[in-house]
Amino acid sequence: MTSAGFDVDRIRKDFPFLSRELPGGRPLVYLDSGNSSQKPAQVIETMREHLALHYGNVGRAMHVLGSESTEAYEGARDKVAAFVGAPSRDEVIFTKNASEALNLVAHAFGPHLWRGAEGDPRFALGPGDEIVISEMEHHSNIVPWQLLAQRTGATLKWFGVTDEGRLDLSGDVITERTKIVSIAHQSNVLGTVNPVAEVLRLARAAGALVMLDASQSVPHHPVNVAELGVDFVAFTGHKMVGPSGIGVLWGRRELLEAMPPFLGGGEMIEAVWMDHSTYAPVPHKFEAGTPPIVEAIGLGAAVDYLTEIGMDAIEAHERSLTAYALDALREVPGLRLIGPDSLDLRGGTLSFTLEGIHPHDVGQILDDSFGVAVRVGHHCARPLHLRFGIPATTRASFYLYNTTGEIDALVRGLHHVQKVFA
Amino acid sequence: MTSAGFDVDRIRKDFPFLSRELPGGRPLVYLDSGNSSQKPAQVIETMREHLALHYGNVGRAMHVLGSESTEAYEGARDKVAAFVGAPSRDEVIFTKNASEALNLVAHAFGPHLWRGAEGDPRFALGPGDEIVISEMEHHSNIVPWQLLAQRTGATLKWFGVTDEGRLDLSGDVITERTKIVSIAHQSNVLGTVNPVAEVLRLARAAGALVMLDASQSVPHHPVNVAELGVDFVAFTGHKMVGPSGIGVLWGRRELLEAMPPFLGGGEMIEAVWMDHSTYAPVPHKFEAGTPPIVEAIGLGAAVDYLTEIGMDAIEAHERSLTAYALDALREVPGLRLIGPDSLDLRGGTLSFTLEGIHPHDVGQILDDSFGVAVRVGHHCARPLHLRFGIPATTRASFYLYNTTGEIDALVRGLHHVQKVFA
Amino acid sequence: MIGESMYQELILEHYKHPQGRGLREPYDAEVHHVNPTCGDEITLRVKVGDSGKIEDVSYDGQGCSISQAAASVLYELTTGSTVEETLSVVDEFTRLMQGRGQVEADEEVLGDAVAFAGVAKFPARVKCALLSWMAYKDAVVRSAR
Amino acid sequence: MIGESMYQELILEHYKHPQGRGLREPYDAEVHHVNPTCGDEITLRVKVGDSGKIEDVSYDGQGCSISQAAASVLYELTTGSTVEETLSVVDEFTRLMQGRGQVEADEEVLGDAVAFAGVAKFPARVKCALLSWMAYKDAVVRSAR
Ligand SMILES: Cc1ncc(COP(=O)(O)O)c(C=O)c1O
Ligand SMILES: Cc1ncc(COP(=O)(O)O)c(C=O)c1O
Repeated sequence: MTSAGFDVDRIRKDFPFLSRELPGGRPLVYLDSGNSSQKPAQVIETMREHLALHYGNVGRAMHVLGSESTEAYEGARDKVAAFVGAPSRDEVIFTKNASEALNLVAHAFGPHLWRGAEGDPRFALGPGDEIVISEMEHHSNIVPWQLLAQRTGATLKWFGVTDEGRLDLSGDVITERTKIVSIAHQSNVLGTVNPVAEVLRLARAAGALVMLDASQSVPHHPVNVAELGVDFVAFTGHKMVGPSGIGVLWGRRELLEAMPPFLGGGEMIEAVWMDHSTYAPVPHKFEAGTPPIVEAIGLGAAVDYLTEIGMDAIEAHERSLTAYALDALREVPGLRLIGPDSLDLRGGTLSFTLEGIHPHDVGQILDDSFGVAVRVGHHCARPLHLRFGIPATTRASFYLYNTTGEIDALVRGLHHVQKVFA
Repeated sequence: MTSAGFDVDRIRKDFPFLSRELPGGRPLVYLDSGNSSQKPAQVIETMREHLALHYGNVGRAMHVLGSESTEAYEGARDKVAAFVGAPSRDEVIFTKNASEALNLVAHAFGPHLWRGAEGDPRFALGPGDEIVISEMEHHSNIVPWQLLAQRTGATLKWFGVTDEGRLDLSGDVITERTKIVSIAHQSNVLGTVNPVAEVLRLARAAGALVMLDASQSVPHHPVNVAELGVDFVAFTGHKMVGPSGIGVLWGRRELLEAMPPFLGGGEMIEAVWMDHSTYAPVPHKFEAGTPPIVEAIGLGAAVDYLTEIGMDAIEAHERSLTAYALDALREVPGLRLIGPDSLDLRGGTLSFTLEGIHPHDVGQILDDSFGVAVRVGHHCARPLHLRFGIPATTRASFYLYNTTGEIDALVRGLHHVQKVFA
Repeated sequence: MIGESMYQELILEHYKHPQGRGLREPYDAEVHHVNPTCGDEITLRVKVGDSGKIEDVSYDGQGCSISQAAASVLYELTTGSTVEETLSVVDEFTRLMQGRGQVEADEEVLGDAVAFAGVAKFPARVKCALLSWMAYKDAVVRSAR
Repeated sequence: MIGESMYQELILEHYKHPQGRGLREPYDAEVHHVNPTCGDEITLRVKVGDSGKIEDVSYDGQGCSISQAAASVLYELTTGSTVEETLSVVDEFTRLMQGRGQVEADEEVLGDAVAFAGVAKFPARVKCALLSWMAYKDAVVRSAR
């Protein structure tokens, strides 16, 4: 118990994977939720039941199953909108993951918009225009913008990262030519929570739009998109006790309406002729084809689950785990933490190196001998690792179902790793 | 029983939705599989078990759960590749649906390719170049090409449809300037199976690439992509007793390798620097971000299920249902079939109008009073309906779990509809 | 639909015997609305009297029984009421239709139009029901110019 | 991994006491291979004798224990064999590594290298194991030019 009403033992009963035993009767210690989270029975059962008894295609069907699916799918949109404080449910667009959400926004920019009368100048992008990201981004918030720069001739720029693992906002990275700034709300390697208000101020002064990659924040903190004041927010179901195959783009309605469509196809249209089409209002304009129906419904159940426990309580629990882990890891000889070593503005993601031992070996031995699942490598943030002059790190990341006992297991494991390779 | 070894009663036991009773003890008669199919317990249980006990992120994780997920996910790729006769498993790309697969290929074309040295001339598209589709396409095989034409200034052209609902290949629609031809393998409205070999011959003579929208053929017939000889094939999991949220693009390896990436992000890269990236080999180059893991695994189970029953047997069963239905519908006064009225080169999809009664009313009364689920409207093929001068049709579509008794229920329902609105 | 039929007797009644159908003179404004997704269309005219009361709503069009019956009910509910009163009925009807079956209908305000409550669960049909009502709202706005 | 450790005693042995490590003269070809996803790298030289037998494989590099041990095992398996023989070992090793744990290792051909069978289940580690072997194949091809 780490905060009033939060009972980790009760929560752990909801997660079937914890009932697994590894050979030798070892328990499974899952410290890789930053990569993808586990799912509670409530989510799994909601999906199973829908698939078995209530499945039909959404929107277009006019029969019992079709209307049950549509109700559940659109109901999930309501839940997600409420969960992140979206001013309107129609601002919630279902994608297949956070990466698609980021690509969707990147594809709204381009020179082709200058052609049509419908082009909104905020999305016009060409040579001389600038896109700003940061050195701590996940590849999914780097590559879409690189591709956009290649398509349009625009320039990609970025904020650096300090030795402490903080965003370095010094220098004039954002200029009058900046059209879009896209940064992580919380780093998936450092755990750093970025100062959104400050970035927003700089961007607004330059007249640029702001996108937040909230893949690592929405699962772990109460997040209110309206209070944040940004223009776009991307996050992903599989990291927030929801299923794979579902992500979310939230955007200001007025901007979503001004954007050209991205994927074309069924459901995103109003009317189609052979030579032209008109498009459905948001959110459907951005949901081409049969959407991830059961996945959205599963995400709705995930949001219900998290809400019932309370995001404040989850945040507090993870905070106490992080404090415990920071203390414990400090005791491991040769361990170098990459990222803030205090609780200040950071989440429960701890990346580190062990002197003389390759992270691949650390991760594999932890798994092999202790059933401790961590992630090793560059965690889809290679530029950040280059910045710190290391090819890879070992990362432990926590979620609501983790315990201090599991952090003890990690530390025991690390000592063993050091013995194996001594 | 409609063919040796095919036992529809046994098959029906696999589908939990058939256990549902509508108010008044009426059975649910599902004749809307062309829209989306129902799922057998085998698929649902595979997904449930994976979500509960074996879930982890794929590719990047090096622990028990990660490797179990990766094995199952990549195993699903093997199954799908074998199911459609792909020469290589690496030619199978998982998307979120057929629409994404079609958009992915459309986005490979463009003028931006002329800039870089890496641009392959087969994908260079600009003013004067031509894209060819047909008037019987689903919106998902129309709008992506309209958007491509808008982005590039290329011209969109199309084959017409004959009064009998056949592709009209007369005229010189394909020319030397045609770069890509994309048509449906089987129409989702008419049921027509198109003459792929002939289209291919015309396209090859012009040096154009050929894409097949096989969303309505792969679920219902044995399909072998190598034998078809085309370049790209799109299909979708939810129409082939698989889950929502998963689709497939198959493409010739050599072409997939020549194409630029589409969505950017984690997993589709080889190495990332802030200012440029190199990309992973296919198929991963086209799978940005966390893929629909459990959905792919569910599709693998669906493919196993269909394979065990046998696609030949399924095709034969549907053929006999179609013969029965064609006969039965002929007896309904005022019914006009839109599409081929013989069994020749057609699948089990029957669209029709009832004189003086709007299809919306037909569909709703069938559902209301008889629990018969059909689809009404333009079925995401508005241009085809414009071609026949009608705003909408009622469509019954069959699958392996349907029976002649259910077709009798449809016909009884249609008589009732005519009474209600008499 | 389970339990409650979308095709209330009342809807079929209005469909088979539409009230106020046909285009009439005089009128203050005429609009033409189309539902591009299903091809339903309506031409609708309004005549507002000096007292601020709706004197006539006349219309013609084609579509399914829901869209036809909705126009007929609209005619009955609007004629003889003040513009303001009718607009609050339109608002309530819109709220009901867009409530995805989660919204309780206010019978006081809606009268016969509550018969459409079952339609709200079918997003594809909501537009059918709303076609004439949106056209009416549009026409009233234009008539005031 | 369940049941069977990836870190076979033999792998750790090779990692801690690598065989043939270090760059030596003479050589016919030298290659430098990098695994961009994890930063592992290797420089590798081959010397082919007049008899068509591999006289020396020398190497240096950095990376995880799997990549280091794989280079050491490669050295042991190749030196003294004919080019042809070694290439068939490389092929078999590649087949095993890319088999996603579904492929049965041929101990006759692979010798000590079967210890890497457990690696095949981890796509991310397969490249570690293959790095030196691919470098070797490349170097042999170049030496023949
Ligand atoms: C012929 C055809 N093409 C494409 C699609 C689109 O498939 P999806 O909705 O899975 O993207 C469908 C089904 O909706 C279809 O019938
Ligand atoms: C910060 C961040 N951004 C984006 C992503 C991409 O999310 P997805 O894989 O769901 O597309 C991730 C996780 O992988 C992440 O941690």
